[in-house]
Amino acid sequence: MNSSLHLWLIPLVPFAGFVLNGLIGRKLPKALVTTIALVATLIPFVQVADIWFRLNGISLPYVENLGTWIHAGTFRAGFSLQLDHLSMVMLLVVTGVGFLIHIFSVGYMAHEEGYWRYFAYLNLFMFFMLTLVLAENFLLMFVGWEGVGLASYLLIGFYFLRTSAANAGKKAFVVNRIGDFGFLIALFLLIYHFGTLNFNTIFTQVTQHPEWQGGFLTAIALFLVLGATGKSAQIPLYIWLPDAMEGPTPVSALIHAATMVTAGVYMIARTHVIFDRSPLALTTVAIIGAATALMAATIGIVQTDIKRVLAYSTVSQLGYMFLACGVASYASGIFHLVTHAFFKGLLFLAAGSVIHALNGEQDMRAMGGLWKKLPITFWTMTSAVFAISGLPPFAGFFSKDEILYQTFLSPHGGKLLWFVGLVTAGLTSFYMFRLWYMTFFGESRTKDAENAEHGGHGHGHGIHESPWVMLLPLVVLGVLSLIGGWLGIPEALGGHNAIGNFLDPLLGAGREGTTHLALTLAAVSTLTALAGWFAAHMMYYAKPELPEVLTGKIRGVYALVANKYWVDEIYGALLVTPLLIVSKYLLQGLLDTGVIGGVTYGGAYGAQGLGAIVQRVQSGNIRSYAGWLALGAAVLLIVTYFGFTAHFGLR
Amino acid sequence: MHLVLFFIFGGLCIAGALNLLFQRHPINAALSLIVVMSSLAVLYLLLGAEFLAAAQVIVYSGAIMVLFTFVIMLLNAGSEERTHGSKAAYAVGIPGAAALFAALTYIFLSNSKALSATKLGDYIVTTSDLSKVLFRDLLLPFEVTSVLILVAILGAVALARKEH
Amino acid sequence: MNTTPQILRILPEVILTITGVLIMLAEPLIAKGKSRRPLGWLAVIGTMAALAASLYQYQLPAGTAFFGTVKTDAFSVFFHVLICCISLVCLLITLDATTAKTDGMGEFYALIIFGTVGMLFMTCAVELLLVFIGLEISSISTYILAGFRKHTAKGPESAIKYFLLGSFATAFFLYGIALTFGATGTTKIEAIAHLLTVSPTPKLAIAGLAMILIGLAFKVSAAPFQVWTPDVYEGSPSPVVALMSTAPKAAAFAVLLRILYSAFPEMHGHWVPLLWWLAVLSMFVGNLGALRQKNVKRMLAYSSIAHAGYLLVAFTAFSAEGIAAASFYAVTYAAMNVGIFAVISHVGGYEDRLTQVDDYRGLAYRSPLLGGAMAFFLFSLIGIPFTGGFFGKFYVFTAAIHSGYVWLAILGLINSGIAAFYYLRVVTTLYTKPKESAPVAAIPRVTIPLLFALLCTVSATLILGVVPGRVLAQARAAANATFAPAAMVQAAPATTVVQAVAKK
Amino acid sequence: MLTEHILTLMTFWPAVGAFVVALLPRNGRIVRWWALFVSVVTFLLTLHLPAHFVYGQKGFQFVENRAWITSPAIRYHLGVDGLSMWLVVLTGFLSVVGVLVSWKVIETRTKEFYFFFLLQQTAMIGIFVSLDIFLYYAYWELSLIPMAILIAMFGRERGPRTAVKFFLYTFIPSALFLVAILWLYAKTGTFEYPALKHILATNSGTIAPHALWWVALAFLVAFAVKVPVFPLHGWLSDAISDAPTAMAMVIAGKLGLYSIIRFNLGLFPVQAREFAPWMVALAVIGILYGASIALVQTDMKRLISFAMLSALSFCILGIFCFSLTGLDGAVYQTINEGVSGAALLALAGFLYERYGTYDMERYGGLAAKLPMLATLFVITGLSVVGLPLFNNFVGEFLVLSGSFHAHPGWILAATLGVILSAAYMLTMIQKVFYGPESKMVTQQAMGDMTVREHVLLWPLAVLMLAMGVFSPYWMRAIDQGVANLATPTTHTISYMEKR
Amino acid sequence: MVPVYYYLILAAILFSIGVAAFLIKRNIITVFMSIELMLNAVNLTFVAFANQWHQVSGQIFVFFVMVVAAAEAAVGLAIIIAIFRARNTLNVDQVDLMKL
Repeated sequence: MNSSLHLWLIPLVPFAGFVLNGLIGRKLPKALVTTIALVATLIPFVQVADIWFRLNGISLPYVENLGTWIHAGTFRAGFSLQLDHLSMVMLLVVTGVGFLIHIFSVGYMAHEEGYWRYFAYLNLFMFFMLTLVLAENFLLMFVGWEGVGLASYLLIGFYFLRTSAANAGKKAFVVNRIGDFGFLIALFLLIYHFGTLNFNTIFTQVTQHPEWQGGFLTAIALFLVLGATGKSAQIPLYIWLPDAMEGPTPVSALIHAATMVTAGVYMIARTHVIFDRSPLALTTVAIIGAATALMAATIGIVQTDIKRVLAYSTVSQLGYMFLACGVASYASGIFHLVTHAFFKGLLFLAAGSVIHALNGEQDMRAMGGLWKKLPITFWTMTSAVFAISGLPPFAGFFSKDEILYQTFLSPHGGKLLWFVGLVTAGLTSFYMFRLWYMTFFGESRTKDAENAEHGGHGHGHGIHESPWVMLLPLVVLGVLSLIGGWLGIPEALGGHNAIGNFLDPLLGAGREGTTHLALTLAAVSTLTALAGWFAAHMMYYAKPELPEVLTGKIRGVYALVANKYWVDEIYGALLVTPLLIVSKYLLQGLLDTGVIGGVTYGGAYGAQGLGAIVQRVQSGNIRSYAGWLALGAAVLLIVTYFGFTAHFGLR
Repeated sequence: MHLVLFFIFGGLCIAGALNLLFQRHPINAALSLIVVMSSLAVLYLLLGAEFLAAAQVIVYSGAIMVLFTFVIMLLNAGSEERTHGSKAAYAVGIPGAAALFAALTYIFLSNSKALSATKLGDYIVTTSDLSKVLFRDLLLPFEVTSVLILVAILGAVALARKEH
Repeated sequence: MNTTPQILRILPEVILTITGVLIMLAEPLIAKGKSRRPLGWLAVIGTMAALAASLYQYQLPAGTAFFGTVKTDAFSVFFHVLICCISLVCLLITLDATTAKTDGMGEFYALIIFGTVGMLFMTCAVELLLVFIGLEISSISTYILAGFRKHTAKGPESAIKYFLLGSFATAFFLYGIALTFGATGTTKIEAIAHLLTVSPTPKLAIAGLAMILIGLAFKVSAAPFQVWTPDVYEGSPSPVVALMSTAPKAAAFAVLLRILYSAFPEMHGHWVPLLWWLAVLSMFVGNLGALRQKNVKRMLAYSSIAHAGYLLVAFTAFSAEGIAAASFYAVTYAAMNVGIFAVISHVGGYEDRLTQVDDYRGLAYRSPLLGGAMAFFLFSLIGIPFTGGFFGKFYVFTAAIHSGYVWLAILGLINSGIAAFYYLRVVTTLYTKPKESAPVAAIPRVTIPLLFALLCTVSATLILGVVPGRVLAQARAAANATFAPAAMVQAAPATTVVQAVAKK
Repeated sequence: MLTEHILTLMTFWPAVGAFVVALLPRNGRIVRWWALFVSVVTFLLTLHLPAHFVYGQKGFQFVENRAWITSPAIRYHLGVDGLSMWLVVLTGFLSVVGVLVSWKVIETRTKEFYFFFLLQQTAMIGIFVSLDIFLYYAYWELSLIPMAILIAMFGRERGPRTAVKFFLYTFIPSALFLVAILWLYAKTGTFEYPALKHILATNSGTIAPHALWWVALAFLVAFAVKVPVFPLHGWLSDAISDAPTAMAMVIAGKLGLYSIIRFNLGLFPVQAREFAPWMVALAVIGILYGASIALVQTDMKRLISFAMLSALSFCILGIFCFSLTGLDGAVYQTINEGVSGAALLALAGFLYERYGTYDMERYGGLAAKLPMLATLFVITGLSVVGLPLFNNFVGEFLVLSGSFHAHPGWILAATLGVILSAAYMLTMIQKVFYGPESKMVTQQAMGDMTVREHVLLWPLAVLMLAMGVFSPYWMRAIDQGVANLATPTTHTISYMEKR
Repeated sequence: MVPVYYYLILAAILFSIGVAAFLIKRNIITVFMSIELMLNAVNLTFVAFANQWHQVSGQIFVFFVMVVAAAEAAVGLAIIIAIFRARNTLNVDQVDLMKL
């Protein structure tokens, strides 16, 4: 029995930060706002680190129950937090990267309107993300799940006076909602079958009943996948992520690269017990992952906006993680999640630094030759690029290689998926180096420093390296993206897959192939990466005219890719527009106004019509009146005398 | 003899009534009404109601009808023009009246067995028997009638008086 | 044998007659062109005395007088009190509405008084002859009052319509009496019931009953004999409408109750279904006709037709409960209707300046008292809880349902829904912003008599709506006084069920 | 002492206040302050209930039962249980909110307004506390009057017309409802809820089932109109958009829903279960229908009205699945709707006070000008959308999860509502607060929230959050109140046994 | 020997003619006369029944009806005069100002 770890502090401290900054931040001086925000993220980080070092003394999973949240009838859900290996890893990533990005933001956002608002939201995000990670039951997880969505909505729409930003925020939230719909249904199914939402009870239930295969578990799993695709921007719901780049760059780094978008992966890993019982669900995940990875990569090739390139690469990398989960090698998925957090976070921050330096310029065609001007940014960026391209010994290499390896080993369709992954790897390194070259090499295409005086970054004497608060995180992450992979070097490569073993008790070990195979695959993927680099080198450094020539040759394909396969347009035409038209004309116009309103007024006018008939009798002429009286009298006399009415059943 | 008288004066009644119906000048209508009333007086006699017969002639044919003719003269009402203000009167009213008549006739015929026959003079109500009942059993109504007449006078005055 | 002096049995009538005569005598003493208000106050005092006398009659043991022509029992006294109250309030309204007018006001008050006498006789008479006389007195005086604004175009017209059609109906009524007399050989109401059992020609009595029904249906303006109502109401002075829409109707209903329940109880097989149809017809004709009305008085005329229908619903129940409900309803209807006409006659004045619904726009702002009162009465007419109208309907339909007439209740309440439409339209008009230069701008300030009248009617409506217990008890007593036949409908399976449960 | 008569006290205190209002001079300020005082006291009185409520005690509490009319046997019988208690408190709370909302808007005719407003409070509290159906019906009808008149008086466009429409929509069905009541009385000889419940439960043999079916239907229709349930909502959007904000807050929802649970489930459980499939279908249709129409509204109030339709349909759904969880959720959702709806309407009202229009097209970019208002609007919006840790989430989640076992298909469809709700809510927020400033906004300089608005909105906001986080506090009573109305859900039980 | 129902039927005939006259006549005075006719028919019925039952009260009823008729005549004619003054016509068809 170990002493209380006070897990509740981890999410609540950032929340406190949010409340403070949110309510009174407007009035506070910048410095104070900054301290509040940083402290609010530092404390959890420190606490997590502390826990990490005391980990051997703690029996996992460690559960902390903070009281009942909902108790109605037989259903009960509590505020209960849980620490186990998986959440440990996630905690480290979230708090660590999160803290770094906070620091970076201090510099990046220094001159922005609503500085306080920004940090309040950021802390809010930390709160929800940590809740998501620490939750011990699905419902609490859903809190974090929706909450991070909210935070991202607020941060994407940070520049809310820009219509594009507001729209992007809305889009992100609504699309996420579609995913959440799936998640909710999954929850209902879980309640229906297990009567509870606690992870442990459910998972023990499942493990106790090996006879449960597929069936309702598949249903649950598939709905969970829908949820995951929403949050982690996978096909078919990835469309929101690129637009999300409307938000400030650090936000993209934190939320849309390092942490939130990986929630889907985390969730699948968390619920792998269910997935393991449903090959169908797993295959689905794998296919989704592979497809997304490839598709996003292809789109990434032709993007010219630096942030969008990164966005699509993020989607693509998430595809890898899904692939990993899909082949039931969750550990490698998580591993890639971690490394990805490092290098993709770094990429965004570096990109941010570049944009910052160029006073908000995001188009790569207006960059170039910056490596002299921004040395530190350049070097850190480089380490990230190498990492993501999967060049040894950088972080990305090991995690990605592990995934491909596991995929290759997986029984059904493994080879094919592996090949897709491989191609993607090649493409990845190609567009990353493309970015690298276009940004830092070649002659400078930047606009002159006259128009420096614009936007929030009001200090425009030419291009300059960012302040140290921004560079520090870059450096740290740079180092991490270099060495981060080493904690997962597989035995095959003489390492001792530390993270894999760490997660073993929870997620189970990956498949084991022969060392020989491992080495060959590693070599292959490395070569692919190099090939990609070489291509990029040729096209964007050696002969810059080449791209035009090529695109000219394959115009059709190029258009297709350049327009992102028209996915947004298709969705618009197939879903959004019809919904609006139906609501406006069919439902509101025809049904509500027409039928229901019609019936209402029809009734009223009908009654009045009868009234008109009555009034016709009231002609005002005495003789007519007498006529009616006479008739009435006659009828009444006859009816009474012969007792006609007596026969009607009036009772 | 009794039957003959009945038919004669009954016929007169109907004739007078019809005449009232078809005459277009109010005066003629009034006169034909007087005919009806007078012959009714005879029928009352046949039914042995001496006093009523007298009263009928005096009150009705005398007072009331005189009042009518007086008003007709006063307003020198000409013969009425056949305006067509009311369709309902013909469309609904006349059938109603007919139905009424038919119904009543049917009722009386169907009950005719139970109803007795009148023989001339076997039941004669003298004024004294009448007054016995009138001033004893029906004293209160008799007294209340005075209120009625008072109201009538009041009304006549109130309505007929010229405003200034 | 009863030892009470006979005169006590007709004390209210006597008092009123004397008052009327006094007014007539005093009239010439007031110089031409001088206000006739003193006579009005005299009439008020007389009516109050009569009211007191009627209340006193509760002390008397039930019994007949004058050779069984009048009968004072809980029933007749109940209606005595009611009618006296109505006349009293109407006199107050008249006082308020006709301050300016001097000409013929003496007659006006006297006619109201005499008319009341007639109605009182109607309610307490057990001899058809006296009923007839009373009916004629009340009718003739109302004919005259209806045409009292004889210089206007509409006044005499309403009088002539009322008069001709009224006499027309009277003839039927009379014919009915004749036929009844033919069937039984008597015109004493109580006697009829058992003489019918021995009569050789009972079927004549059915015809007689039908004819009597026609006459009375006309008086209570039940469809299809309602035709005269809207025109007459429109043409008559508002205070008169207040009177004639309530008091003679109450009296006529009383007579109808007496005749149906005391003279023809054994024939309910014939008249109950008939009244069922009359009730439904009246409700629908009244409410539908009112829907399109723009003229307030005509609208209320139609509504009075509808209310006659509601009242007839109670008749169909054919149970003591039904009579009680009917009597109670008569009271509530009188309270609210007199009340609303009090407002109308004050706002519109003797000359009816405001006729259309739109003229009342914004009354509630110009004069919150009048507007509020009018809205209150309208809600009572709709039948909103905590007003007399609601309890009235409630008892009526409870009685109907107890006797098993569920459909009648459903139709009736649907009708109250329809009715809500036009009443509410008036209410909303009262509470919408008045146009500038709206006619409501020039309302005379509320006078003491009117204030008193409103006080009476509002409080009555409210009391009947919140604590109807007392009045209902009296109505029950009245019912039991009238309704004694063996063929009484037993409408209380309820109690048995409760006991059954209690046992468990 | 207080505990015996608390219900009477809290019922009639507003009425008393109303009549005092009638006597006050025509001076806006005095009347306002008095009304505020009255409503605050009312609220405090209602707070007496949760303070002294005995948990775990069966049946009704704070009962007051004395004869009113001997025959027909009508009694003055009051009492609350877990079902009605919080609704009473909510009514008290909203009465305060109502006064504060009307503070500025009602400049003219204040006397009339507050008179009827307070009368309305009496009627509504009366509905919740009366246990004699007759008494209940009396209050039920009474509650229409102030509403109708106020709509007529302060209607935005076609006031009188809307008033009549609203009145008839509710009045005609309740006429049939009255027939049903009388019929029941004729059969059972009592108007008292407990007695009726007992009779109908024990010897329903004496009453023909088909007749009872019609009676139940009459009850249901009358209530369904007031909720309103899908095809019967014709009056809603007009009424909401024409009624003064304070009235719009209470015009829909809780009265009808409470009545359905109390009477249809309480008195006619069997018939209710016969109706259930239809009601569930209507509810789900209502959810999607309302949400998708709200999606294309340009008028804030109309949008809100259809949003309400959608939200209230959730309650219906929960009610007619008869699972305890679902019922809890339904009742909880009823309260939520009261709170969130009030907040939303209040916010819209405040915008109207500033810019004089509800047309969203004319707004834009307000967030920069009125950050506080925007913040609260967003918070409220999130509550309506059903974000976790907000009140509506608890309600909707319980409803849906509790009903899932009964009608998976329908629930699947209903859950789509959460997507649509997000869509229309965010659209509204975006149109009004985000994007570039509209012409109107730039032209008219307006201040951010005033003290009154803060005082009004923050409690609501906090309440939304509190009800989202500490739901058991409210749920205890509710759970106890509806426990005996639900059919125990089998699967969870079996699961429990499995363990 | 005349059966009573002869008289009754005669009365019925007169009554119906009265009704018909009321419907057909245009001159208010004559319309009023037709009412008198109806009353007379009723009177005949009364007298006939009085004979049938040998009951005096029937005849007394007739007596009262006469009184009432007289009273009505007074009032009615006064009203007719009033309307003639107000509208200057005696045609019923033209006395239809108030309608619907």
